[in-house]
Amino acid sequence: KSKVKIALIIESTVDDKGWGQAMHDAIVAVQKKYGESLVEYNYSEKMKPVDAGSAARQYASRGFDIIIAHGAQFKNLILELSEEFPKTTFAFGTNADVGPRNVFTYMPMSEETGYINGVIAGMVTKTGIIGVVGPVDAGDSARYNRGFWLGVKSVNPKADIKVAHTGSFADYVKAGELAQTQIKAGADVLTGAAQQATGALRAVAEYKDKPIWWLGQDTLQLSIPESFKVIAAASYDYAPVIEAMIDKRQVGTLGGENIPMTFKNGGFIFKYNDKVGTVLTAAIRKAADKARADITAQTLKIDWQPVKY
Amino acid sequence: MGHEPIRSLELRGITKRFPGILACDHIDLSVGEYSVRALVGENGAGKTTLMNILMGLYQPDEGHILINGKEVRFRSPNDAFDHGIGMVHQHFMLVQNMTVVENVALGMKSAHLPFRLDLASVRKKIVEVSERHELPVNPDAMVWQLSVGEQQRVELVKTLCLGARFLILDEPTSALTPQETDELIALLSKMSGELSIVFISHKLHEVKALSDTVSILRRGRIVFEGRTENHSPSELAALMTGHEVELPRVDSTGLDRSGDRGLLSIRDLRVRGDRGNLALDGVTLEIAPGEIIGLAGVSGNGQRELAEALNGLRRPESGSINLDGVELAGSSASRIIAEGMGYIPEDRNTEGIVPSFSVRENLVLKDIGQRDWSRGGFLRLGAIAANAAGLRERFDIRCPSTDTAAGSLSGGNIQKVILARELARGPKALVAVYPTRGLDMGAEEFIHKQLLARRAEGVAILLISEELEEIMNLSDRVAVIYKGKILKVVPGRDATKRSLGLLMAGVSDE
Amino acid sequence: MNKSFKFAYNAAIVVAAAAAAMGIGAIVLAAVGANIGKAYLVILTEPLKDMIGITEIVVRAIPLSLIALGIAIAFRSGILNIGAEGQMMMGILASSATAIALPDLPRPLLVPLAILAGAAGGALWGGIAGVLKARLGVNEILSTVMLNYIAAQFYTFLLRGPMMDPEELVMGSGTPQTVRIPRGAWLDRILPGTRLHTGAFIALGLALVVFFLLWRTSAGFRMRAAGAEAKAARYAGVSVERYLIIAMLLSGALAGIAGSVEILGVHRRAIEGVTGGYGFTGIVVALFGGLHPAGIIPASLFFGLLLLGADMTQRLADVPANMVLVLQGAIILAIVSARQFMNNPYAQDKAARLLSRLFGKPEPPAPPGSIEACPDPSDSVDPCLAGEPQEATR
Amino acid sequence: MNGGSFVLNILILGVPFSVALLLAGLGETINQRAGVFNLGCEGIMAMGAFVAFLPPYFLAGTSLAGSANLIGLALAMVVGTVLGLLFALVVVTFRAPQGIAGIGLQMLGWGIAGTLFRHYVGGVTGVPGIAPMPIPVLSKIPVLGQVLFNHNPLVYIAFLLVPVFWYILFKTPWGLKVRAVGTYPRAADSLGIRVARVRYQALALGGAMAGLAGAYLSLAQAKMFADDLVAGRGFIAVALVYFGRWHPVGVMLGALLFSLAQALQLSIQVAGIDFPYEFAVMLPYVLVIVVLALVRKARMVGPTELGKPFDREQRV
Ligand SMILES: Nc1ncnc2c1ncn2[C@@H]1O[C@H](COP(=O)(O)OP(=O)(O)OP(=O)(O)O)[C@@H](O)[C@H]1O
Ligand SMILES: Nc1ncnc2c1ncn2[C@@H]1O[C@H](COP(=O)(O)OP(=O)(O)OP(=O)(O)O)[C@@H](O)[C@H]1O
Ligand SMILES: [Mg+2]
Ligand SMILES: [Mg+2]
Repeated sequence: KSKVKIALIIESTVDDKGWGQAMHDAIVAVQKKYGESLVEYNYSEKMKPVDAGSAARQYASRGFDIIIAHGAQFKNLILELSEEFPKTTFAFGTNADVGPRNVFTYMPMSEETGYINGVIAGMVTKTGIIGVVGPVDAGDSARYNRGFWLGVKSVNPKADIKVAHTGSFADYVKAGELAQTQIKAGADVLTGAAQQATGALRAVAEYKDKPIWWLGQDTLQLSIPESFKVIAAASYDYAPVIEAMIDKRQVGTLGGENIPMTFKNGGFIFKYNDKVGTVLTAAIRKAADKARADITAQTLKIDWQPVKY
Repeated sequence: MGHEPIRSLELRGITKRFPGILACDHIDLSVGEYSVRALVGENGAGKTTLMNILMGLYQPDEGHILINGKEVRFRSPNDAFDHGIGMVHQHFMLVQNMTVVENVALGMKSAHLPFRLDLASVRKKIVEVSERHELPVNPDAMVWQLSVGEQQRVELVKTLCLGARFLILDEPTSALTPQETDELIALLSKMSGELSIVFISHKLHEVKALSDTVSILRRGRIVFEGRTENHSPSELAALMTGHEVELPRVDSTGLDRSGDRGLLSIRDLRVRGDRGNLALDGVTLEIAPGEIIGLAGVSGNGQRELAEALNGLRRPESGSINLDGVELAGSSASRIIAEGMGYIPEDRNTEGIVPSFSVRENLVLKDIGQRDWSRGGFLRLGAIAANAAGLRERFDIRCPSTDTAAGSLSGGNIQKVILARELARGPKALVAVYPTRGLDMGAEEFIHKQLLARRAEGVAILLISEELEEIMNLSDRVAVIYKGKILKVVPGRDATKRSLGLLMAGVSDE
Repeated sequence: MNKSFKFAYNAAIVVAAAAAAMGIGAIVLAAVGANIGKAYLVILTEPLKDMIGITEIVVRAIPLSLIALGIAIAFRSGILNIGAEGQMMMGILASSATAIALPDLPRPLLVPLAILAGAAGGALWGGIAGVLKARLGVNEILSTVMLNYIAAQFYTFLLRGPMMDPEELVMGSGTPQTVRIPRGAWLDRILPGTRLHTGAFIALGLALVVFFLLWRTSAGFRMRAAGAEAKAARYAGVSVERYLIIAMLLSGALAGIAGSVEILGVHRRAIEGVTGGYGFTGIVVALFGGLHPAGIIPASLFFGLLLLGADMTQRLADVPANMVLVLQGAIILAIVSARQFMNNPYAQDKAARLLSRLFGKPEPPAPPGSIEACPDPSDSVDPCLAGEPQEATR
Repeated sequence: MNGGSFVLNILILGVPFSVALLLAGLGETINQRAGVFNLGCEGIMAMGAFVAFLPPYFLAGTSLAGSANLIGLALAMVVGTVLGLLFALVVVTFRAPQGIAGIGLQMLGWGIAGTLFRHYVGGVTGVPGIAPMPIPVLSKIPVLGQVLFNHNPLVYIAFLLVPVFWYILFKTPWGLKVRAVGTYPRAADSLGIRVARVRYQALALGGAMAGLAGAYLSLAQAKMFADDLVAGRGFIAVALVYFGRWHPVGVMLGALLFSLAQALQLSIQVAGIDFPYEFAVMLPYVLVIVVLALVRKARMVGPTELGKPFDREQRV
């Protein structure tokens, strides 16, 4: 095997406990697995669209093999560069298209994780009110939220799901304000996507002794002090995507494929948090496990697009 | 205060440079106890600068100050206050949106308690000082509500409240009415028995009336020192400017305008002031071509509102303004300008010019849209520059170049810029408000000559002024305004200081 | 004061300012254990090493200069416009909507039309602040800050709603972005292999236009007068309110064009994050450039270099991305401080005098009582002194 | 949920949301009253939020953990003061244009906070933060008790600071000096008031308040720190000073209006009314503009020399 140089470009940061960090951690994990001698890795964070263009060009002209622009906003940029640097492998997501011959696209089907979390939420809630702290109603968080909605409704059709948005991916304070508003309105289970979700979880953690719970869209949330509120968490695992790209490149496939991320192909991980105690009943585990099994087996299709909340 | 009273004060070899300017050039000056020293000189001679050095506001580049023979160093006005020196500045040093008490309290360190401002003690002090010196002020009025004269009184009271025993007055009368001026001069001569005073003025009759000794400053140097009583005003004027100054007089003998129609006619004009009051209450005036009407009155009786209404800056409630047959009441400023109205506004620095604009730009400020200065929306820079060069020559505007920012010129030169612009436009009528306020005699002479020349060309001129001398010298007829009404119109040659003064106080002799 | 002194003085100030800025940066770099020397070397030289770097500087300078030109118009007219960010977004929306709606229009029509639409979008947003100030006295700092947030929400609303690429819905990726702008509306790339686009000419052209507008037309004259001293302008018959609104319309239009050009030349579809701080850096560029097009163009290039170079440090010198902000902030603070000294005759005088005191050189006497350039002819002999008996009063 | 509790919730939430804006706004009021316009407020808040977060983060589990919040607050105010003084150096002593310098300070503060956070902390992290402290008796009053007396101590302090700042501005010698140097520095100077010194003091106080406002965000409201935690709130605080016409009470009303509107829009969204949420998010910003456009302008308020440097000898 020859050495591969991977570059990552993200708009947020590699420690955002969300979108950026998930990809970064995966690359680092793959690097560890393959060995640093085989995988070289460099990243650029806080990349505005125009900066991403400069960085990607710089990486390409410096001989990086795989350049991942982690965000759908980088689509045009990658399509353009892929023509100029035909020998370089580019990747971006979320995107469900099949790209040009040296472009991989990846698409987390995050409604799957949302659905399982929804099943749990629907069964946990006592008040029948569930809060969703959305960032912006777009992209993978829109899918997650709708999958979550379907999951709740599948076990608790009468539940009142309060979906609201902060209008920003990274306004932690506002996410906290929104979570508080939902709790005041009676919500006892909350969830939320994007890095701002940590702000909402932090607000939930304020209700230490109250039965108010959180479902995470990032397993990193299971390892922070606030985790005592997190019943379960799902997250993206980009490691298979990275490995697939490296492996395919080694055999001469530079791109031209879409890599969906599903439970089936190992694109997601899902973990219960045993530390939350009795709230996580056997019945809940059973229902969630069944949902996961059905989704993995693809016997359960999640038709998220028509969902209106 | 801790310092012994000043028996003698001496400035020795004071030199102060500003970039490109030697404002004070080795000045020696001394003032004794209980005496009044007048300091006169042209605009820009260095009077204010010298006094600012004495107050510790400016640091001299060379020279030193001696009090009772001992050298002192003033690093800030506080040091000067400690020695009992106080100054009433040329421009008001009053914070407009604070009350009188607050303004005084600002400087009264004894009222600055650790966690509280002791306004009561300040108020008491103000009342005490104002009663002692017969300077009535209302301690709780906001400064912006006060007339110019009242503000000048507040300045004086403030300085006295701060314990001044040595008083510097920098052109204290330039904005006062004749009555107020007389009162102030009387007051000061009374006070000179217990204080020492340095008195700066451009009005030589005041200098004569008040001072014991006089120093004349020219271009940063003392060029003359002497006892006031030994020299006549015209002698002093000549010493100041370097030539004989003779203020021109209008000659309206034999003119009878009773048959003329007014070129500028104002009928029954009603205008509201800033506070919603009726500032002009039915003013009617007819100004014939080639006539100067002097509008005398204590400021605040509607002069500002009249000038602004005439120039489209204030909308009249009712009445008519007719210029050469065109009705202008309620028209926009630009239309009125286009119809041939000229205006020399009261505040030359913010109303008359755009300070950061060059002299040449200011000279075309009103007419930039005219074909002469722009074509198809594009400026004709050549024409604008040529215009400025010509006017600079004609009006003797002293500036390094016509590209210099107008705001950096002296007051007199700024006034010349405004005058040049307004007169060169060839106006049909001209409203001139306090056109010589704060200017030296040379500049005053020049401006008066210009106004008379325009009169000779048939311009109708409304001259608003508080200087009775000026009004009587220049006016064909004098109108007196009081509380928004014209009390009386008298022929200029019949007007006397006394009769006008009475009218201005609202005493109608009918 | 002679020329060489002035030069040495200014040079000393520049050196001191640069040292101060780099010093602040160095402290922070040291605190995070980064290689200080390397970081600075990267910032200042790396972007200039190859064509890509150089063109990328220009790519950033294009929107920066356009925004700064607009801000200069507003400033000169007496308004601090900190709403360029929002105006740029509105320009992007209008411009891309136009281009997408009329894909079949011939290129020579479509490009100008799309840019004009961008100008209109920005002008609308700027005009709101202008009208609010002129008619209702709402402070422009308040209104433009608020309008930025409103524009940002409106922007995502359109991009994820009515203007979203239908494919994003079909594919389910749901990214808030429009379809690709039709080719006929693209601004050409000038150099192959780089992103340098013809927007550069537009920026240069508009710099000329702004210069002519402000300093060569009667409308610009009135705008500047209104900005410099509103009262005097009003007294001179200028309708200050009207010119204030016009200035904000133009200022917004330029920011809108910046957005439009950025989309048509670089991104080629409206996406999120395009404006990313340009609005604020644009203010800095405008003031750096002395609110004059001739200064704004070089200032925008300098900031293009700074943004790009600082950005490269995270890749080449292992410096956290936020270091960009630190360096930018420190440089701004240092240079604005220094500028006040450089153009200040008072400070220059003081320095000269201090030097001559220290080194004992006699200073040249200033001409008495008059401006250097304007000596009075009557100065030489003093006629009043002749024959007048001098009395000394004691 | 009935209408009564809907409104009550908005009030209960809106009051604590307003505190960061209020604290920063009070400080900025002093700055602007003294004639200096500090757009760098945002950057100082970022630094305040960051340094306040450090003690609780690093002292967790040590014997000092109990007073970590207090140390954090003090640290934030000290750092805020230092940055305020740095700003004073640039705009008062060096007479730099204030708008541009403010933007520089904003970048510097945000940048330093983000850089050091990355290096010394590494990722978004929560802290225990400041706990609510219901006021005995008062908090039991129906409705009012919950709205006003059931918050963390900083909320009470912030609102108590409104009359304190009013007193400082209008009843103390220093306040008088501040107002004078912001309106007519030359007059203050002629009376021996050291204009530069007063402006330095005002900026130091304003900086301390902005630092405290940042600390409120990280310790009391979000109870965490992350890059760009402040997210524009500093700019809003500056804007609200214009809204409040440089009066502490006006600034308080502005901060409350904004935050109640924020709570209202979140509540509307949560109530599930069906319209694009973006328009809800816009609501507070729109409301502030509309309210300001509707109230009539008062004469002669505020610092007329705002933004202009002062030097005794220099003209123009
Ligand atoms: N701060 C300053 N900066 C630059 N030049 C100054 C400054 N203050 C005064 N000057 C200049 O110094 C000279 C003396 O000015 P000063 O104000 O003392 O004149 P003045 O005698 O008081 O005039 P006036 O009678 O008009 O009041 C003038 O040339 C003036 O322009
Ligand atoms: N900032 C400046 N720099 C250089 N020269 C100046 C400056 N300001 C004024 N001058 C020059 O100084 C002289 C007098 O200025 P000064 O402002 O003292 O006049 P003034 O009559 O006292 O004005 P005012 O009536 O406003 O007091 C003029 O020749 C003017 O050109
Ligand atoms: Mg003067
Ligand atoms: Mg003077």
